[in-house]
Amino acid sequence: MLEADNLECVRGDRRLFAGLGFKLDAGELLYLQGKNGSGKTSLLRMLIGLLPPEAGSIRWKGEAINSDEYRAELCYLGHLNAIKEELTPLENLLAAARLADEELSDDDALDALEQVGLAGREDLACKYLSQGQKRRVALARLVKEKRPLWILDEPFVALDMAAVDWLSGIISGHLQRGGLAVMTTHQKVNIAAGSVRELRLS
Amino acid sequence: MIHWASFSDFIAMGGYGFYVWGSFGMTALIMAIEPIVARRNRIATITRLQRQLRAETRNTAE
Amino acid sequence: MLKIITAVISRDLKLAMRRQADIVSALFFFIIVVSLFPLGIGPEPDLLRKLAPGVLWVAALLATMLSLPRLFADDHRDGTLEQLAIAPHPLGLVVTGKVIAHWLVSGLPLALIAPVLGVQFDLSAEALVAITLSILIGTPALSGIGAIGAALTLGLRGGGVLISLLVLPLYIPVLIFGAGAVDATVTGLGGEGHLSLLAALTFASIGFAPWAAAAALKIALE
Amino acid sequence: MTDRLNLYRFASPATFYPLAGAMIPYFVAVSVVFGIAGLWLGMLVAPTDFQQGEGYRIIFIHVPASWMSMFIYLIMAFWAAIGLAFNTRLSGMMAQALAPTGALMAFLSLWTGALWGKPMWGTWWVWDARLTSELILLFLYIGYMALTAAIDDARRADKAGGLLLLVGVVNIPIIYFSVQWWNTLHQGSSVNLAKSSMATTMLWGMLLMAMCFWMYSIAMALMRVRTIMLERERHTDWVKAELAHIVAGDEK
Repeated sequence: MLEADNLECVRGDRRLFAGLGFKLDAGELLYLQGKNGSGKTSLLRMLIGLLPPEAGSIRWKGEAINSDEYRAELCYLGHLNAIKEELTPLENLLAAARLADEELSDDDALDALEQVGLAGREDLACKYLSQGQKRRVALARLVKEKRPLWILDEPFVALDMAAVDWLSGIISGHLQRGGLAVMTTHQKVNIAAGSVRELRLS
Repeated sequence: MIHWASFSDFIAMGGYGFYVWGSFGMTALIMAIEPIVARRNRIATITRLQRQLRAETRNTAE
Repeated sequence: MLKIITAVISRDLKLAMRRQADIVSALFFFIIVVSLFPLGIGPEPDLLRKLAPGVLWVAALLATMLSLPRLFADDHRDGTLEQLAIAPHPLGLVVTGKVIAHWLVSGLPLALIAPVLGVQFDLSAEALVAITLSILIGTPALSGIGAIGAALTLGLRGGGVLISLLVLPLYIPVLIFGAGAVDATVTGLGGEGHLSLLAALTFASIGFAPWAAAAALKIALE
Repeated sequence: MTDRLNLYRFASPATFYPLAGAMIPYFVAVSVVFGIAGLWLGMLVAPTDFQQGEGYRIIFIHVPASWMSMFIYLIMAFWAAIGLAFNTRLSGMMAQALAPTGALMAFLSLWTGALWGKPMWGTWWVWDARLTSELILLFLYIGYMALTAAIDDARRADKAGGLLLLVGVVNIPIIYFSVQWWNTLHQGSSVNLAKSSMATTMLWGMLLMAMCFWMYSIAMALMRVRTIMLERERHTDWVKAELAHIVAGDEK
């Protein structure tokens, strides 16, 4: 489904990696590992089509990824939360869904917020939430997310143990439904997947 | 063939000397300074790059 | 297509409403700058009447400029811009929405307050109508062209000053036709010609500028 | 068949760098020859203008400088279009190498215009459409240079600068016509350059000076682009080899 061939990444003066390739099929999870500055985030940004690779190609279902069809099947969670401080968690979820061209009813959004443990804070502007709570607002998107390809940049950062377990469960569920996921993480987590691949950037 | 009767006529430019020579002077000044600045910039760049290169080779040698 | 534009507009308007201080301060900047001119050049009504269109328009340019650096910077800082850039529709449409929202909170209030300030300059009734109309029609072009500057300077040091340097020269036609419309009305030539040229500039800017700004945003996000 | 001429080869910095270095002396020499011929014809041979006296001789630098300032902007926009369309490395470098010379030409055009205007029109500056547009052109150059200087990443600087150039080139006619319209509407200065038929020697003098400015600009751009290339490509083998054998200050 998702294939990358011979990718090369140059940032500024430095060549971060070259000749990198992988294949990922339905139900599979790809772990990206490597030190800080080894190009993990750059690779993710290539996969979502924001950073054109110096060389090489990325294909989704055999097609180049610079199409609206690809972006309609993609869900990306960066290390920034992409939530607005002035809006409430509920407004944030609904606005993000509308802007990403997704269907999300108020009930579904409230349900998702309850699952991430923000029940009772739906109407509080996000600037009054803690770091961890803000991260949970961002993660709440994943609860109702039906898109097949998830690309997650350090999703476990700033989460407590219970939330880590919950998120692992969400990702496992996604993979068991035949989804794909690419993620970076520093923590060891338990995710049930058809097959787990690892890619080490050095 | 030459239009001017004397050198002082040429300098006076029929009373427009200040304006004509002010224009030509500024042009000459810019066309003299621009290459000098570009050249100094080039020398500075080369020296800096050579220093960097030397530092790099020393680091890899160790 | 319309759906995404309205989605962006409604989100940006909601954000602006939660941060009214920004709108109000740009508006007060406009009022103060315009009110300073009579103090600087003297109170003769004839002189003031002559200068009013230019003064109001230059102040409008500067007031619009004030809010430009934040047009994309906030979305960039919290990661929303990335999400907008990978949404399954062209980024140009998103920028169109943002430009319209920017005009609604920065250009429209200026047009509404302009007749009041025109009275300070002893303008006649038809001149007041002309200045209101010209600011109303011309400011969307300012938001559109400004979006290109905001996108090009996204995330750069000293971006605010740089925007003025890039954008002000491109604002000149809008300034000329905007102030010209009022002049022409006052001198009895009729401002319709100026206003239609202004409208043409606005349509061209709203149609074209968001796509240039979207290209600049993609460059900035790489 | 191995010697097939490959245009792409010249677009690569490694081949263009020595080529540019070899060409600079020729452009300088041709520029000097044209300059001497133009000055001789314009300053020594050409007759007095019956309307403007000797003051018209400013034309021999004013017009070439104005032409070059506009022409260089168009060339930069052309390089920008190539760079954005084909993602070539050389185009952005060329645009950046041309900008300072273009800005200086715009400045010279304004400076000589002011010195010409004072004796002819009695004022250093009039808000004439041409002067105003030239001033705006200078602002556009400064904006371009400020933008590319503010961006650290060379690739991004090229692309963002290129986009700005294209936006500028679309806007220049609009700005020009709006200023012209504004000017006729205000009926401010009824300034008209003497439309008298030019003496052949004057025309030739002007054309020779234009060629001199042109060659000078090319030489300057090549000189600057070589420095930019070394800087940008400092991690490639050819630059390392180049750096190893040039002694700063000594090389021609």
